Amino acid sequence: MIQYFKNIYSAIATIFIGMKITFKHLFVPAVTIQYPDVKPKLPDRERNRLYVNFDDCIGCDQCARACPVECITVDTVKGLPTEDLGKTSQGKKKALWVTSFTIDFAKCCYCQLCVFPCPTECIYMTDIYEFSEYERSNLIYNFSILTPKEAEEKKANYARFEAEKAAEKAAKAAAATPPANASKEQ
Amino acid sequence: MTYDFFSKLFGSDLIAALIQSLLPLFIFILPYALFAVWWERKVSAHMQDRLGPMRVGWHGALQTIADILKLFQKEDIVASSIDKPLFNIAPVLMFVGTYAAFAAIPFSSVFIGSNLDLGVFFIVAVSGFSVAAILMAGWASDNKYSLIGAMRSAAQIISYEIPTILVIITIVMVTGTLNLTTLSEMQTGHFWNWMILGGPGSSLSKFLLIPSMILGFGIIYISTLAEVNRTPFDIPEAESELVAGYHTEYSGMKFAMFFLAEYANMLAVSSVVAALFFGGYQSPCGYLGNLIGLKWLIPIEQIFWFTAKGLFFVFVQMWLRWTLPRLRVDQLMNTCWKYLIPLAFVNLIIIGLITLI
Amino acid sequence: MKNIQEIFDILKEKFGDSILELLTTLPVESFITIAPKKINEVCLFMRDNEELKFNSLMCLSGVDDANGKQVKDENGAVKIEGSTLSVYYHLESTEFRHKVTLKSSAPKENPEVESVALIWHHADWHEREAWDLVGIKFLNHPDLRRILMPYDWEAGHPLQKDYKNPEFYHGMKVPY
Amino acid sequence: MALKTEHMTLNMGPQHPSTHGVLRLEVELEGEIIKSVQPHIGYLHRCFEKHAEAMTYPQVIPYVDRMDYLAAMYNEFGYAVAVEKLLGIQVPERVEYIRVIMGEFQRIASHLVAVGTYGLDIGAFTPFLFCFRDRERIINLFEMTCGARMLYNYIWVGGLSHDLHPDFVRNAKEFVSYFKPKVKELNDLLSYNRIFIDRTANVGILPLETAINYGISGPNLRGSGFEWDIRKDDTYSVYNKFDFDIPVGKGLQGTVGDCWDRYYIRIQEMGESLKIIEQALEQLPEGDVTSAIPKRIKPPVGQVYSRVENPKGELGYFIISNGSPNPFRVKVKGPSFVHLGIMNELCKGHMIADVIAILGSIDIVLGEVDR
Repeated sequence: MIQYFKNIYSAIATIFIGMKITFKHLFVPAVTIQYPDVKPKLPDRERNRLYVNFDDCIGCDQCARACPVECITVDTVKGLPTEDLGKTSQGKKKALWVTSFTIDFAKCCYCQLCVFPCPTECIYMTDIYEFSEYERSNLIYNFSILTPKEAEEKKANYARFEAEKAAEKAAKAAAATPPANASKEQ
Repeated sequence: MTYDFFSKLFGSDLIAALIQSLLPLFIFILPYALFAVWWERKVSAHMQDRLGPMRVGWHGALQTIADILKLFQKEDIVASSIDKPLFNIAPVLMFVGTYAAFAAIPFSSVFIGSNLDLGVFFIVAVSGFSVAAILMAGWASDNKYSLIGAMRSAAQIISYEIPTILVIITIVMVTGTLNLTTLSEMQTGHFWNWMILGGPGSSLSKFLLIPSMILGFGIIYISTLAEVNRTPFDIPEAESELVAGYHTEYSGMKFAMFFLAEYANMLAVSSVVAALFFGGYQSPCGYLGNLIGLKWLIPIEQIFWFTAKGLFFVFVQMWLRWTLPRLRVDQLMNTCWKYLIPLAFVNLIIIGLITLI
Repeated sequence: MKNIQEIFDILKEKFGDSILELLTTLPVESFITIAPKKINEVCLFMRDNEELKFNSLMCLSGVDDANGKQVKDENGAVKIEGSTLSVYYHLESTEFRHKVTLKSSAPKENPEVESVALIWHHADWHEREAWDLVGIKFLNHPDLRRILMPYDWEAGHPLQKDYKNPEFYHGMKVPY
Repeated sequence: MALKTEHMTLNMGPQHPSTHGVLRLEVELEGEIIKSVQPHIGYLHRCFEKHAEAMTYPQVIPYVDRMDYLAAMYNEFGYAVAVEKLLGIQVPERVEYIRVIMGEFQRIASHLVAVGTYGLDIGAFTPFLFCFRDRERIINLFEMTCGARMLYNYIWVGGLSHDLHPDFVRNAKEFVSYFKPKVKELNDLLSYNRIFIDRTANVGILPLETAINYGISGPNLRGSGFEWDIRKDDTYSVYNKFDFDIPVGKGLQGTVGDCWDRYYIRIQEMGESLKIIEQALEQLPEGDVTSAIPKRIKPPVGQVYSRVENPKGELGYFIISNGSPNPFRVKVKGPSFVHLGIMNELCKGHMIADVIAILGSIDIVLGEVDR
């Protein structure tokens, strides 16, 4: 019987304690913000959309190899010795044409593993987080500044150069060695 | 009174009756429901350190209207295996039960849908419609969650009607009337004439009644809370267990009907509690209209006080909802049969003895 | 507290030939190899023995050892033949605080290992997982079904090293 | 005449508000009483173990994050500890301290979600949002440190990706002093609420013998009254340098090992974690956090089973190396996976509403169950 009234008492008492707490919170200022109107201040290490400073990219493919989800694809073609490919901001000489450098943000897991191996620190994460798209294909970003046509041209150039070099080598080899051996080399 | 006015205006009893019956819906229940939904969201938000709706109108005041518009546009999804007629009737019946209860609620001394001598009894009776509606909805949905919700709900509402009625009986014993207008009129003057403080007069029995009345108020408030399926007694629609209980399968306007009925129900029971224990439409501290001699101001003031009291109890319901967890179905029955009903009986006997003095 | 050598000695004395060997040459972790058809008896003994009391199974893992030789079939797909599938049992005694690793290998063609699910209920789901992903059949398991993959997955057991993804599953393309 | 009755089968999930993810519980009911519960899992299976075999050791870490996504920091911690054991390397003291601080913050964050969603399961909405409000502050600390809010990739094999932010220590101390009164408020609002106690006490009682046999660990095992914590009993990192207690279930409101005990252990553990954080912040040594990161991670042939005390229980990594830069086999013993296996045992004879209460009290994350 005592337990009976104790139950009633404890129920009522704890309900009132709870109600007191919630009532107090009616007058506590809200912790939420009005998102699109007010934006949160992001810390300086924020890890959101990747950005590639393409001027500095030397096409070393380290980021693509570090990526656990294979969202980065880098295609390169060697530059001709006669061409000037420019320098990175740190003064490194480039040797490769980066014909395409795409990041598929639909796959990207924002793990930052690609950022650390980069020798020229040209790939880094920015604090832009609003980049949703209606089409999945729009999430594939191409950072290369070469147009497809230019890229084709570079590829063709290098292929031609290779071919010429091979031909030259073959010719040299043919000139230096007896014909019997030359045919074997081919 | 308004009925007479309209019947004179149109010269037809039928039109007058129609207008009379539609008036509370359009001038009171719909605006109230719109307000209450917004208010609940605001109350819950601020209790949880949030802001709640902020975009539509001032502090999101028009949010509910936007929601209603959205619900109007929604596709009415009807599963293939449901029992169509019952499925369609249920939300309507649910609303009818709630709406009919408003007929006997006195908003002020001049504005009451129907001044029934059996007012309280009528309200208790018609609110029983909702049980049928919930059972229909649960059964017709052909969904196990709905069915379980409906069974729980039927058991719950029927059980909790007993303590409600027992408490109403105590009031009837003291006042000798079931007419809510008469009840309200008895509690006129100042707040010490309210039933919660023993009713009018200053005899010894008034003071003896006070503890019993407070107990009675507690019991009726808890059990009406259970009757309208609010937390901590919202197990018929317990969203973490039964998804949405009996209205799982409803969408669009039919869902809105249930929703509207829930909020209207909250006000209905709050109003009944206010009318029984807190003087109904009576002001706690005299009328401004009396003071400055404008008699026509009094009914308006009365409506104000009535609404204020009703909304206060609705607020308490919301407050409880955002504070408490939910009971389990057997505990719910325990609360009713082991605690509320015995206490209500004891209360009934004590009040009976006091009234004999 | 007993070290793995002492535990091995106790087991060897009791079960003799069923306890195959103790491998301590690997860094970090040593293990005792046990015949697959006797593992349940050994485990029951280890749980109930007063000196050992391995009342807790920490982990049970199925592994495709891929130690056979690679064979190309007529379609050019690589198959590994003659290898074994192993189950590793990591046991612990919460009373004596000692731990031990057991290993039990079965040939891949007929990977049958006795179940320990009735000794430690913990093993129930882990064995189902080992069956699902690695394809080890646990004899006398109360309910050996797939657990992580769909119940009607027909393309084999994904954690086998020569597993090939099917093209379609119920008309849906599998590789995205 | 005997009445013929039929059991009703109720499918809870895969889409259900309180299955904490995509879990299907096949519940067999007699009225409201449960006859059996059969969990069906795998809806979130992402082939973690298969993926891991195709990746180098550092590349596995982002995948590890995604198992128990509410305690990602601790998953990395466990993985790093395991691979370091396999490699046999020592990490600098500062790294260990920072790992412990992060791990304990993560424990608080994970327990806040557990406690909050438990309240939500029982029907109390407000404590849920209070918990998320506080968790937000912890997440802000993590965001400040490594830039991500949920899936950190912060703890690496041999070190950390970044050193602490210069403001971190100050903010962390601020959080500790902010959070202490909040625990009390949460207790008043939820833990000691009579309705909450009625719903959880004497429900889903897990006896100790059963718990050990089922491999239960972490707060659930301690809730059954067994003082067992891998941080103390099989210590790793620098946990032996801190002074903290292991709360155990005492059956304060009902029987030892009921839902309320399991719930309350989590509340108490948050306090213990705060203690550890305070001590670690005091003792935090100086040093370089990236110095011990190996250039190429290529462990010797061998295997290791290493376990840590994840917020949810014993998180074990079984890694076999065949000497290549990719792990030969990574098997994860996730506490959630193990704990879910006991549902049937706990639920029998209870009511539908109790399934939710029990499921919430064992605190599972489906990302880890299905991996």
